[in-house]
Formats: sequence, C-alpha cells, structure tokens
Amino acid sequence: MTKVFTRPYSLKDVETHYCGGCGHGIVHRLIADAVDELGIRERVVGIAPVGCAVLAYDYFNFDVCEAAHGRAPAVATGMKRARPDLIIFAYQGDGDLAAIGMAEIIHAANRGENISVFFVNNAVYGMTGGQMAPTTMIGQKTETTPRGRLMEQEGSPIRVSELLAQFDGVKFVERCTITKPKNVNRTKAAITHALRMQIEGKGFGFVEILSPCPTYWGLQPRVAMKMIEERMIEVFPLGQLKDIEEKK
Amino acid sequence: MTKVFTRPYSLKDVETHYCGGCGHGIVHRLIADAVDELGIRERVVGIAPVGCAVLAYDYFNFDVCEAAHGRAPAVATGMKRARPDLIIFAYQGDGDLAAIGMAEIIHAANRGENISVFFVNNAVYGMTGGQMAPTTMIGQKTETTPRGRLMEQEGSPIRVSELLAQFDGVKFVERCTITKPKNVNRTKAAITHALRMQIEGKGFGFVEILSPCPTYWGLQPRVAMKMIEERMIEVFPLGQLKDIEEKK
Amino acid sequence: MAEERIIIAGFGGQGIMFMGKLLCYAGMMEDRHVTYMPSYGAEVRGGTAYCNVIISSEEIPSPVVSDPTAAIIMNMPSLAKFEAAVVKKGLMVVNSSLVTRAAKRKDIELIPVPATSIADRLGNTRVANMVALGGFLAKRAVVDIATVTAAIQEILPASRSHLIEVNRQAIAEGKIYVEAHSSAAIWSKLTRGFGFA
Amino acid sequence: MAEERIIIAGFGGQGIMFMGKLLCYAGMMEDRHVTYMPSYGAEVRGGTAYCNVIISSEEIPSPVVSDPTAAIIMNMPSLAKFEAAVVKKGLMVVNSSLVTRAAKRKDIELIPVPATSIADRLGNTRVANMVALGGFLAKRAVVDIATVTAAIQEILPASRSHLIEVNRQAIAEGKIYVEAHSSAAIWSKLTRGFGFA
Amino acid sequence: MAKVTIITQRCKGCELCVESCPHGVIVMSKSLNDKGVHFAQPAMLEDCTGCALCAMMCPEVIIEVEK
Amino acid sequence: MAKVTIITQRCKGCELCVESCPHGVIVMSKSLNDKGVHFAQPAMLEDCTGCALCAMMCPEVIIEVEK
Amino acid sequence: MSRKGLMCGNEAMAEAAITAGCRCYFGYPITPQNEVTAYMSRRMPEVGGQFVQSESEVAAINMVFGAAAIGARAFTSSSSPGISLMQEGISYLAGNELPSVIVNIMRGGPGLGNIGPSQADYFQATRGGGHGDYRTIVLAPASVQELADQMFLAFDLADKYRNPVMVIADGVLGQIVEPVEFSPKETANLPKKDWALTGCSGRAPNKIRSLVLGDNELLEHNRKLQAKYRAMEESEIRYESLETDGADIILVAYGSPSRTCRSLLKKYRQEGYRIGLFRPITLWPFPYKALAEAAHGSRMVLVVEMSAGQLVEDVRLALLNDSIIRLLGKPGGEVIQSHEVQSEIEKIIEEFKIKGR
Amino acid sequence: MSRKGLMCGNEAMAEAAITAGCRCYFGYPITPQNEVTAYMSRRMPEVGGQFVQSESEVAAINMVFGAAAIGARAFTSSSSPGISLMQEGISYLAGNELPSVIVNIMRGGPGLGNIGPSQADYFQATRGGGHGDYRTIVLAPASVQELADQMFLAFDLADKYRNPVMVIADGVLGQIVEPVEFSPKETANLPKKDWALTGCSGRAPNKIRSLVLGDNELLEHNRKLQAKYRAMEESEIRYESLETDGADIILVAYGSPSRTCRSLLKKYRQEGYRIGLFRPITLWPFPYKALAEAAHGSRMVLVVEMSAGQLVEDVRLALLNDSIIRLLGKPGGEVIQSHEVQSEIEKIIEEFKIKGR
Ligand SMILES: Cc1ncc(C[n+]2csc(CCOP(=O)(O)OP(=O)(O)O)c2C)c(N)n1
Ligand SMILES: Cc1ncc(C[n+]2csc(CCOP(=O)(O)OP(=O)(O)O)c2C)c(N)n1
Ligand code: SF4
Ligand code: SF4
Ligand code: SF4
Ligand code: SF4
Ligand code: SF4
Ligand code: SF4
Ligand SMILES: [Mg+2]
Ligand SMILES: [Mg+2]
Repeated sequence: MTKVFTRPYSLKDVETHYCGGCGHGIVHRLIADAVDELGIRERVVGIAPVGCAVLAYDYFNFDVCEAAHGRAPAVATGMKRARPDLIIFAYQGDGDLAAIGMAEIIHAANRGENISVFFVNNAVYGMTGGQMAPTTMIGQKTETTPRGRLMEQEGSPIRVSELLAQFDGVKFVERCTITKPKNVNRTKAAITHALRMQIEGKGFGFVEILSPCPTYWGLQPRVAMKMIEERMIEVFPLGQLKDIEEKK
Repeated sequence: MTKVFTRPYSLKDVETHYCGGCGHGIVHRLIADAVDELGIRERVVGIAPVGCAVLAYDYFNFDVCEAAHGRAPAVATGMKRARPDLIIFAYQGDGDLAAIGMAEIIHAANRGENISVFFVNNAVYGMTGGQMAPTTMIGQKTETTPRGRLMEQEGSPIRVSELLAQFDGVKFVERCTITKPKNVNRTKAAITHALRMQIEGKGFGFVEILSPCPTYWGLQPRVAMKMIEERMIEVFPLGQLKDIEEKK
Repeated sequence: MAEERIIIAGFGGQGIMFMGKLLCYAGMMEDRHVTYMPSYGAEVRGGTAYCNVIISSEEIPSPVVSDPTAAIIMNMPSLAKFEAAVVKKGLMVVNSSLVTRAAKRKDIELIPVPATSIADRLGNTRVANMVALGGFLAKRAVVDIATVTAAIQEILPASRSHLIEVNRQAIAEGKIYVEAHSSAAIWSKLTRGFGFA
Repeated sequence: MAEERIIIAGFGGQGIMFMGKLLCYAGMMEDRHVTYMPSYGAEVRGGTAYCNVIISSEEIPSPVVSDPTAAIIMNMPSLAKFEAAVVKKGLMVVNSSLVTRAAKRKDIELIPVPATSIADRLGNTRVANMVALGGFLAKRAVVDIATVTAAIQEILPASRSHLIEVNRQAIAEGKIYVEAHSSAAIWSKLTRGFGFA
Repeated sequence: MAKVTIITQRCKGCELCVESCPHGVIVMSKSLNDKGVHFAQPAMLEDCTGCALCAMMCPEVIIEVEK
Repeated sequence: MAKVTIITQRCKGCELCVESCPHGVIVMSKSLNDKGVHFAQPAMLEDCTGCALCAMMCPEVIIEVEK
Repeated sequence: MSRKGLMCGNEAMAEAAITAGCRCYFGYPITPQNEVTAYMSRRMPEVGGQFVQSESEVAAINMVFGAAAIGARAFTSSSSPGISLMQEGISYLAGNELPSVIVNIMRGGPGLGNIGPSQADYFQATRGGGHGDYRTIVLAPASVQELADQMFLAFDLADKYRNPVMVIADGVLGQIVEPVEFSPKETANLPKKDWALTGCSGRAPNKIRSLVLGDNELLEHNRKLQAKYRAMEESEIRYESLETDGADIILVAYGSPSRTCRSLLKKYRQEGYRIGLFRPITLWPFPYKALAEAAHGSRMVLVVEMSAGQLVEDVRLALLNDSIIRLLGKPGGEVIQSHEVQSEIEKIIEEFKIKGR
Repeated sequence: MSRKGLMCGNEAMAEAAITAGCRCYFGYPITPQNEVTAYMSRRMPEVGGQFVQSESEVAAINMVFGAAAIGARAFTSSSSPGISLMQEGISYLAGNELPSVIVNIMRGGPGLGNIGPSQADYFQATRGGGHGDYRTIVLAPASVQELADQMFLAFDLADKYRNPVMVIADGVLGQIVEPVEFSPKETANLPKKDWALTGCSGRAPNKIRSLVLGDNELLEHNRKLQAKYRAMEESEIRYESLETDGADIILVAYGSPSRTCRSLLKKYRQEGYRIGLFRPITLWPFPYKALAEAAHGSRMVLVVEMSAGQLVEDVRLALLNDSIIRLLGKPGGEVIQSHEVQSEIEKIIEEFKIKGR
C-alpha cells in the first residue's frame, strides 16, 4: 500500500491549540503542502500574525517570525528587501490585516512587494474572544455587536480582495474557501500559485480564504462550513480577481 | 458700486504662510465661502492636518482643531459621535491622508461617518520639503525619488477617490482641481455639496482637489497649474465618482 | 468556615469560569465576602483554564489563591498542575471520567466524580461542570444549593434559560453521587485507578 | 581674526542657507574650523529664515551664535530680530532694497547694500544673496573671494552649473558696491532712510 | 481496499471528516479520548476508497490514508 | 466700469490673477513690495468687466472686485 | 441611587465611566481588557452614548482626542502593546490640554509577551512614553471598588486640570470579580469648558493646537504646563500608609501586589513584628515626601512589584538612600505569590535580627 | 580609506550607517531629520542597498524588524512624534532581541510642538516609552563627527547584545554642518547571527517570537533580558569627565548643550574658578558611579538640559543628594544660550561664595 495522504513535512507533528473544526489548521496544512511541493522549505520564511494563528511558528517546520498586530506586510517588506532570495509570506487574520493593519497591507500591495499574503477571513476576532472584525457580516452577532452588525453604525464588511486587486502593484488575487475538499484543493492551488509567482519574481500575490470560527460563530463546525457557503460567499464571492499571468 | 467679490467672513483677514501660488490658499477660501453661504459658521468645526495646511486654524474664522499626522478622520469621528449637531470637516494633504493616515480614512469612510473630508492632493509632501507622496506621479522627481518615482520601486500613485468610492458608507465623492476659475467654481460646488449632505445627515462626503505645490514641483505657479492640466489629470481624472443623491 | 480558597481547573470549554462565577455569585447572595479571578493568564485556546474563588466571612485581602483549601479538577493536565498546591487535609474533587490516573497526594481528601459520564447520561456533556460542583458542595457546603440554583437563574442570559433545569439537575446528581459513595469505598477504588464510566 | 560668528537672515527663498553653507565650505577649504547651523527652528514656509556660521582658527565648542560678530540682514523682519544681538563694534550688512527703515544701533558698523536691486539688474533677483555676501566679504575677508568662487563650483549641483557665473558676478558686484561707498557717505544716507533702488 | 488511520488522541471531534466522507466510513466514537472528546474513527473500512477527502478536511491533519 | 483692488503689500507675485484675467487688466509691478516681490496691480482698469476671475484665483484672497 | 453588584474590574470601570457622565467610549479589543469593549457595546446604546470599536488603538486615542476637543467626557482602554501605540496621541492630548481618561490593564511584556498580569508599564505611565515634557496623572487602584471610584476621580481630575489622566492596573484587577457599588458623587466645582470647539456661536473662534511656532512661544506653553504639573504635585498626591508608624519593615506596593502584602501584615503583626505597608495611589504625582516620612526610622523598605524594578526607582528618589531599599520584582506577567513576599521578609528579619514579640 | 567632508549631522549619520555595512534604511519624512531620508534615497541605490520611504513610522520600525529578523543591519530615524509611534515596535524589537538602530533627532513637544531642538525625549529613550521591562542602549553624540562615530558603535553594540540601540540627539546636531571623517573601524568580534531567519537549510527551523505562554516562561525570558541589561551596565557605560577633579561646580550636560557648557569652562578656569563638565555619552546605561565620583567634593552640580528636567532625575539617582543639584532646564524646542548658563553659574558663585583666583 502506498500513502495517498500524509502530513506534509513542512508541518510539525504536533497538536495545535485551535478549537475543534477551526479553519486555521486546514490552511496551515495547505501552506505546508505547497512549500513541500515547491521544494522551498529551506528558503521560505513565514510571518505569523497576532490572532489565533499567532503560534504558527510552533506548527510550521521552517523559519517563522512573529509580527506586531497588523504589521506583517511591513515586516515582510523589510525581509524581502534585505534578502530577495528568500521566499516570504505573511499569514494574517481579518482583524490583523483589515483593521489595525489596513495601511500596511495597502502600501505593501501598492509598492508591489514581491511577497505572498495569505489572508484568513473568519469574519470575527477569534483570539480576543469573538469581537466584530472589519469583515463581520451585516446582522452578525459578536461580542461587540450584541445586536448584530448594523450598516449604519459599523459600516459594511470590507471586501479586501476587491480593494487590493485595484492596485497596479498587485499581480494575483484570489478568494477561496475551505468548506469542502474541492474548495480546499482550489485554495491549495491558489496558495501554490502565489508562492510560485514570488519565486519567479512576478510580484505581490494575495489569497483570501473564507474560514470558519465555529467557536465565536457559536456553531458546530459542520454548520459553520454551511454558513460560509450559504451566507458568507454571498458577501465575499469566490474566484480569481486578478492574475497577470492569465491571458485575457 | 456693489462688491462682486470680497473675502469671505469665515476667512480671517490675515496673510498666510503659504508660498506664492500655492493651492492651499484657494481651497481655504472655497471652504470659507461654502461655510458662509450655508450659514454654518457658528456650528462648524474644522480639523487641520499636519502638512502645509497645519496652520489652517489661524486662517479660518471658526472653531478649528489640530490633529496628529494622518488622524483627522479619527478625530472627526470622535467629534461627530459626541456632537452630531456640529458640522465637522477634515482638511487633509496627500501624505497625511494617503500615507500615514490610510487606515483612518478607510475606516471612517467605511463606517460611513457623517462628516466631510477635503483632500488636497499636491502629489508631494510640501511641509517637510518635497518628498514623495503616495500620489506622486510616475517619473516625478522629489526629494526622496531623485531619479523620479519608479513603479517597480515605489508603486503607482494611489487614486484615493476611486478607492473610497467603493465603500457603501461613502455617499459622495468628487475629484476637482483649481487650475482655472471654472474648476475653482466646480470645486466650490463640490465642497458645498459635501457639507450640505452632512447637514442633512446623508453621510460621508469626500472632495479631492488637485492642487499645485509650485515650490516642490520647482515650477512657476502658472506653469504648475498647466502641469496639473496636462499631466496630473491624466492620472487622476476629474469628475464625480459617486453621489447617492444623483438619480441613476 | 472562615475562608474557603478554591481552584477550579479544566479544559477551555468545560465551563470552568461559569462554575467560578456561580459560586462567587451565590456567596455574595449569602452576604459573604467573595472574589473570583479567572486564569486568563498563560494559556490561549485549547489549553488549561482555571479560576480562583475565595468565599470568606471576612474581607479578602488578595484574590490570588496560591494555597487552595479545595480544588475541582476537571481534566488530566489540571491534576498535574494543581495537585501539589492543595493544602494538607484539603479537598480535591476530580472528574474521574477524564482523569484516568490516580492522584499522588495521600494527605488530602480525594473525591472522584464521573462528571462527564453523568452529564452524558443527562443528555448534555456540557453540564459536567455542574455535576462536579454538586459533588463539591456535598463535601463543602460553602453556599446553599438553593442559593446556587437561584444564582444560575440570575446569571444565565435569558436566551439560555431553557438550560436552567438541566443545570439544576446536574448539581443534584453530583451531590447524590458523592453522598452515595462513602469515602471508604472511594479510597479502595482509587488504588485501582478510576474505573468508572 | 580669531573667530567670526555670523548670522545671516532673510525670507525663506532668499538663499539664506546657501550663503551660510558656502561661507562654511570656503572656510573649510582654507583649513579653518567651521560650523554652520540653520534655523530650521521656529518658522515654516514664508517666515524668516536664518543661519549661524562660525569660522575660527580654533576648535569651536558650540555652533550656536548668540552674540554675532557680524550679521547679514536680507529683509525687514530680520532687522527687528537680530539688530540687538550684534556685538558692539560688530558688522551689519543690510539689504537696503528691502529694508526701508533705518537701524537703531549706532555702536555697530552698518553697511547697506541694495542687493535685490543689483541682482535684478544682473537679471536674476535670486542672486541678491551673493551680492550681499560680496558686500560682507569686502568688509570681513574671513575667506578669500577666490575660495568662495571655488566653493560655489563644489556645492552647486551639476544641474545648476550654468548659474556659477552669475553668482560669481554677483559677489563681485557686491564687493565693488561696498568698496565704492565710503562709510561716511553711507552714514549720511542712513539718516534719510535707505533711498536706493 | 484502502486504509485510513486516525490519531484519535489528537482528535477534536469536529466531525468534518465524517461529513466529507462520501461512503460513511468514519463515525464518531461513543467513548471519550483524554480530551473528553468523542473522537472520529474509521468504521466500515471495507467501503473506503482511499479518496482522502476526509484527510483533506481534517484541521488537525491526523488522518493518514493508504491505498 | 468695474473696480479691482489689490492689497499689494500682501501679494506674493504668483501671477495667477494675471493669467486668469481675460482682458489683461492686471500686470506685475516693476517695483518690489516689502517682501521683495514684484506685486500684481490693476493697470488698464477701464478694460475691467468685473468678472472677478482674477479674485477667484488669488490664493491670498487679496483681490476685491466692485461693479 | 447606588447600585451594588458583582462585576469584574473591567466592567466596573466601564460602568463607573458611564455613571461619571461619559458617553463616548472608543476602543480596540485586547486581552485582558476585552470586557470593557464588550460591556460598552451593550451599555452605551442603552444610555444614549457612543461606542465605536475603532480600527486600532491609534484611531481610538485620536477619537478620544476629537470627543475631548468638543468638550465631551471620553475614554479609551487597552493593554500594554495597545497603550504603546497611543503614545503619540497621549502626548498630543497633553500638549493640547484635553481632558481625557486612558486605562491600561497591563499584561506581560515586552513585545507580544503574554496576557498575564503585569506592572511593567510603570515607567511608561509615570515618565511619559510619548515625546516631550508632559505628565499625566496616574491612578493605581487595588480593588474592583477602587477601580470604579477612581474612574469618577479620573474624569474629575482630567476636567479640573485639562489634562489626560491614566488609570493603570495589572491584569488581575481587570479580571477579578468582586462586589462593587456605584455611588455617583456630587462632582466637584469644575471649570467651564469654554475652550471647547462647540461652534463659535456668540463668541470668537476657539482653536485647539499644540503647534506653537513663535519665538519662545512653545517655551512659554511648556512653562505653563509645568506650572500645572507643580499644582498637581501640590494637591493631588494620594496614598495609603498602613501601620508604618515605627515599623521596622515597610512594604511598598501598589495594585494587586499591595493586596498580597496587606494579607501578610496581620500575620506578622500577630507574631509581634512591626511591619507596615505604604501604598501609593497616585503613581504620578508620586508621594515622595509621605513615603520618606513613613519610612523614617525603618530598617528596611521592601518594594514588591510585578516588574523588573520600576516603582523602586521612585522609592529611591523618595528616600535618597539605597542601603535600606530592597526589591522583590517579578516581571513576565506572573502573579507574585504570598510565599515569595514572605520569604523576602524572613530574609530581612534574619539579616537585621529584627525581633518579633 | 577615510573620507573627510563637510556634512550636516543627519547626512553624516546616514553615511556612517552605510560605512558600517547597513544596506537597509526605512523611514518616514519628518523635520528635523529629513536630510536622512533624502540622503538615503540617493545613496542606497549607489551602494546596492535598499531605501524604502515607508507609509508611516509604524511601518518603518516594523520594516526594520523584518530586516533585522533575517540578520541584516537595518536602521530607521525620525523625530519625537514619529518616535512615539514606534514605541510598540521598539518593545517588540527588544522582546525579540533583534539588533537594530533607531535614531531620534529630537524636536520641541509635547504634541506637534515645533521643530526646534529639544532633549525632552530623554525619559522615553532611557526608561522605555514602550511597554514591558526592556532597555535600549542610548547613545548621545555632541558633534557631527561623534554622530558618525556613534553610528558605527550603535550597529556593533546592537549585534553584540542582540538589542535595539537608540541614538538620540537634539535637532541642532542633526542640522549643523561640520567637517566629518569616516574611518571604518575593524568591527569587533561579533557573535554569529545563527538565530536569524535565513531559511532552514542545513539546520532546524528558527523562530523569532516574543509571545511565550508557558508557565513562568516569560518570567525566565525577562530574567535573561535583565541579565543582558546588567552586562551592558557592566561594560558599556561611556562618559566624558572634563576638569571635574576638585571642581567646585560641575556642569552636567549631553548633546549640544554640553558644547555650550564646554565653551564656558575655559572662560571660568581663566578667571580661576574650579569648574568642570561631566558629559554622559551613554544615557542608558547611565554613568551613575562615574558621576558620583566626579561630583564628590563639589559644592554644586548644575544640570543643563533642553527639557523641563529629565536628565536631572538620573543625576539625583547618581548623587542621592538633592541639596547639591540645581537644574537649568529649557523646554519647548529652544536652544540654551551661553549667557543663560553663565547667569546660573554666577548665581551659584555668589550664593556659595565660591572663590576665583
Ligand atoms: C496592538 C495590539 N492590539 C490588540 C491586540 C489584541 N489582539 C490580539 S489578536 C486580535 C485580533 C485577532 O483577530 P484576527 O486578526 O481576525 O485573527 P483570528 O484570531 O480571527 O484568526 C487582537 C485585537 C494586540 N495583541 N496588539
Ligand atoms: C508622526 C509624524 N510623522 C511625520 C511628521 C512630519 N510631517 C509633517 S507634514 C508631513 C507631510 C505633509 O504632506 P501632505 O500631507 O501631503 O501635506 P502638504 O504639506 O503637501 O500640504 C510630514 C511627513 C509629523 N509631523 N508627524
Ligand atoms: S477562536 Fe475561532 S479562529 Fe480561533 S482557534 Fe477557535 S475556532 Fe479558530
Ligand atoms: S511647500 Fe508647496 S504645498 Fe507647501 S505652502 Fe509651499 S507651495 Fe504650498
Ligand atoms: S479516504 Fe475517502 S472513503 Fe476513505 S474514509 Fe476518507 S473520505 Fe472516506
Ligand atoms: S476532522 Fe480530524 S479532528 Fe475533526 S473529527 Fe475528524 S479526525 Fe477528528
Ligand atoms: S475682474 Fe475680471 S476683468 Fe477685472 S481684472 Fe479681474 S479678471 Fe480682469
Ligand atoms: S493672485 Fe494674488 S498673490 Fe498672486 S500675484 Fe495676483 S494678487 Fe498677488
Ligand atoms: Mg479573524
Ligand atoms: Mg501634499
């Protein structure tokens, strides 16, 4: 018998601290798979966000760095400018990237830094206990929107992929999800594509991943996945928003 | 004889510190005119940026406040939330608004704060001596792009109006300029419109004004105005980008 | 009882904080001096969670419990972490459904309660905390069970009021279980490891 | 000359800083000890700009000039600001094209130079600074005019090298002007206000 | 026949594997692991096609599939 | 005939008014104001229509127009 | 009307602010003060106030700036890294003399650190982590009740002096649940906010700005600020001195460690040892004189703090005598246990042959 | 190779960094240090280095973080308000032990203040304006040459201790133009950066993080940091003591005021007064002992600083004797004039009947 699925080498064989059914674990695996397949484990450097994925350096089996809340794109810029031969990716949550870190992601994107950003959008602040994120959906109840998010009070969910796709410096943007195997594979392809473009010096790649936070959505993991398909995709449509490699 | 043009009451009768031919003076006058015409001098509060217009509180004849560099939209949010009956506007430069203050403007816009923002885009940091701004044009020489701005190195100029127009919370966006009387009047109309919408509680209004910095463009004021018409408008097209009052 | 200093520990998600707050609230309702301090400290999701509760007839100088007079241990890592801290002759209530190794201390009173199994039986694994609390109250009546029931009503949000009954029932079951198992019988089981459930 | 402490003051845009740097650079070329300190201080655009230059045969402890031995005053506000500071018997060169009130100090050597007008005549208002500098050097030969001309060549960016000649000429004109006007003649004019230009 | 192995002590009981298996191979245990969790376990292994869909969905990456 | 007044001591010599006057009414002075600036001044006032285009363009807002 | 209830420190602080008339809260989530944001999101709409979850701490402090500038009572809260991000804003608030309240529920650092309780932002709060010569009054509560009481006080002091006021507490105080009562006091005779930007109706325009460019203008402004700070030092020093009279050993602590110390006082007094506790309540202005007096004649002063040694510097400045000062400092977000203090005390007793009964 | 030229302090600092092997500069414009950004934008491409005009100071310090994490020499510079915005980042650099250099060309505050020269960020630099128990070495140059020399030193010290190093100078020093020479020294025997994130080729993965969650882990980490800080106090104290032996009056000053003081020494010595100057060069670690020794036997210590009184606190901690310390503090971005120092000295001479020749 041959192994048809095993843990990627780039993912340490340890238990995560994530809640059961959390999407972060799946996304970690996909990144590790992509790194293995591209054969870049020995020259990749990851940047962990401040958010539930803060301990990513304990899970990835390659060099990983912490970054202050929201500043991963600036940290990535510093790294890539100093060592263009390294492959740099930032892993960020929606609070991290779209709230406190909005200026940093926009400017790194606009400068067209040759880095890859993996954006895990779970529509909530997981790590701090389920507060509203910039991507929280209208009507969604969170710790800080006990009556549900109101457009009039808190504005609409921010569509980061659409926002970033506009900048000339950005070369690849895709929004994916991990609700079922097909989507998981599509996500892996997008992650791989972004990294490959970086390897080839083609510039800034961005993959947004709609991901469940069963804990702060107050839903069973399976139901949370359904929720993404039934509600979240409506607000954050899946698909490739930009790819300079695509023939038009 | 009747006076067909006199200094607006909302503009103090003092000399400015601006260089000869600087656009800030014209924009100040337009805001003062609008405030006079709307009869809101006694309930308007302006917010001066950090930039050449930092001393705006010495020129406007109504209540004006300083804000830390880039944070005027946050300051405006605090004011308007505390006193919705006041009319609050932020006056910002391109370094202030589009570099250090990018997160604040985007989030105030997305929340749809009922405020008005007047954005003076002169494609350069005037106050600090002519460094590159996020809106500096490709090829433009500045203190910090001695070889001219390079797309590959510093990215493309950021089109803030286009960026903000996308947010649901934003109700009015127009890009104007002040190169000649016709454009000056168009700018005044836009400023007045934004303020009127605020008065009527209709939400976030944004007016971008292409404005010359003859000093750091190294051009005669008249030539600087030509430069806007010949080069800058190409990159930053004039016109209304959004108006919820407009029948579609 | 002058002062009871209690540590409650388990996995995040086992309702550890709710137990602590409940005890504390009941104490206040009975006009005791109370403090409650969660360990929001070292761990994030998935780790061990614990809290400190002090119920006293006098003012409480410090809310920090370093020498607990009692501990309620809901899972294995918590046993390792707190076993040594309990004062001599102190009480340790253990969720024997999940704690499958015997405690080492012989100088404390050890009360195993198969809280998770009993809760499973009641149809809601999540009330294992209340089963354990019932067991604890059977041994240390720091507050009246009636007060605790009243306190549940106070602190459960209206949206969860349908859960009051199962919580009440779980407390009762825990108390009954402990009362039914004489300590002699328990000690003998202990030496064989927790064989319940 | 052991130490010359010079203040140069005028509007932003009059090339005040360039004058200062030039003097300083020339001083260094002649192996003097030099410091130059701009007043990037209190004012922003449109205000008064000034700088401090010290040229000395000894080490210079502090670059701050609070008691200038000489001042070059390019506009009216600068006169008000620095007139009192100049040491007794010190030198004050004044751009009489723009400074239309007489100085109050009688205990200093006052040299009016219609620098802006002369520069206008040379076809470039902007070299008024060099005219005044020429006037200053006529009175205080802290550095050689040849050195200054060489220094201009060094510090003007290549893109502006076509301006070297007019700058050189302006210095010469300033020097000639001052040499041509005996101080007696000047004193008499002073009492009538600066009537040049 | 394919083989699916799960490190059950690390299972968090999210049931995403169960949900994704097209053949109902994986079921949740009645008993608890040390975490107090009803864990996932392969039941009708004979139905397993080795498609690895279960493994792809497991956030803990504790499912291995051989064929 | 209209009348244009300029506070010449505050003029910064930017010439935007000159540029915008359709009738060439405003010219720059030969002499300097206290700032050392060749200032703007209305010259052929008889041609002035009082359109105020000059005033609209003046950053210093020192032009007044009467008609 | 006074309400008694069981609340965690964070909630008590939030409710106290509302009772003090604050209707503007701007904040960004961070552990261990998330209960404030959650509470305010619920309560503010109930009382007709404003809760904005800001996009960052930088935005939060500047929203406070805006609300304060129009004369409203506003506050924000955060924890260590978030407070670091506010340093520019706090300097602006001080420079512009805007009354405002900032709460720091401190956690372990430096960097991301952990979320354990800490007192390692003492220097930042008392010396000014921002730029320029400014001071904020710094209050240090030691119980949930005091946290509530000091929120009233903080708003009053802020208004009285037109100055930002900080309340700093280790994470324990934010998290512990204790009974608390809200008894809104008659607010002191506070100055009118005629400087506020409320629209220039019936008066000349106001401006609020810290940029002052004239010759010596900023110097004058600073002198004025310094005079205000001297006035605070004159009038606003607060502390608690427990059995320090004639004590051989004096413990110095604030916040939750002061409670651990207090719990030991009785024990040692019962054994006949003369041991006292000095607890600064205002960390700035610091009770230098009072501490010097309290420590007069004592053999040893033991400073107990959850940091590597910051409060101890003020104790040194108070006593100007290093030989009688000892530090029990515990950095890294870890609670100081009773037995740790005890063992330091035992060492002192032994070393100095201090007698019990 | 050594080059001599006339440069302003800002440019000299920038060139020195390049000579020290720094190929990464990240910064945001602010007066009075704009010459650095301008210079770097020109020079970095010439030497194959990177200049990024960051979107803000927050971004700049985090770019430095990134470059430092992969083992490069990186630096940023700013002025007071910008440095306040970097406080979180500096705490992260310290917590993560990343060698890096931060320059603060101080201006008048608080708030926007003005762009005049100032020394009012002394507390921020020496006590840590960020959160948590951390220290940065703080160097204080007094001339353009020293600014250049200290940049070499700063990079070496940063690498030696894996710690951020700050260079702070009042605006005068950034702006003045003086002759300067760059003589790249043999770099000391610096530790290998085997902790850097360079790709895990041929070794186990490295991680850089300041979040440490295990029981007492952060405590241990802090103890390690503290031990490092003690080592710095042991080895890195630098100062200049001029004619302090047997002096009646000792001036204490750093940066450009120290030059004003120095210019008075000669004058007074000529008149037969015994007057000396003590100039701390490292502000942290502060030369407490050296100052105590220098001041031993003197009648009065006059602290001269461009702030309302911050350095003076370290002088008090050094001398533990308030009665001989006097302060000439000038806040608000104003230069201290020679005659102001002189008049303070005259007062002391008179009051203490100090004799000249
Ligand atoms: C400066 C600062 N502000 C706030 C925090 C607290 N904080 C930690 S994680 C987080 C948000 C996490 O949300 P997100 O980025 O969406 O990640 P998730 O946990 O949802 O994956 C916040 C606010 C912090 N650590 N630092
Ligand atoms: C925190 C901070 N960073 C930097 C500065 C310095 N600074 C003042 S104005 C300015 C940029 C001004 O440019 P812009 O906003 O375009 O206004 P303009 O002068 O062009 O009108 C900068 C960087 C500052 N005052 N504060
Ligand atoms: S809180 Fe949400 S995002 Fe965080 S680990 Fe749990 S499920 Fe995942
Ligand atoms: S520098 Fe430019 S923007 Fe600033 S006042 Fe001068 S012309 Fe206007
Ligand atoms: S490999 Fe496929 S068939 Fe087998 S258990 Fe997994 S999902 Fe089911
Ligand atoms: S997906 Fe993984 S963690 Fe979830 S139930 Fe299945 S085996 Fe367990
Ligand atoms: S009013 Fe019209 S016509 Fe008259 S000067 Fe002005 S622009 Fe010319
Ligand atoms: S537009 Fe105004 S400032 Fe410019 S030249 Fe004309 S009058 Fe003078
Ligand atoms: Mg999230
Ligand atoms: Mg600009």
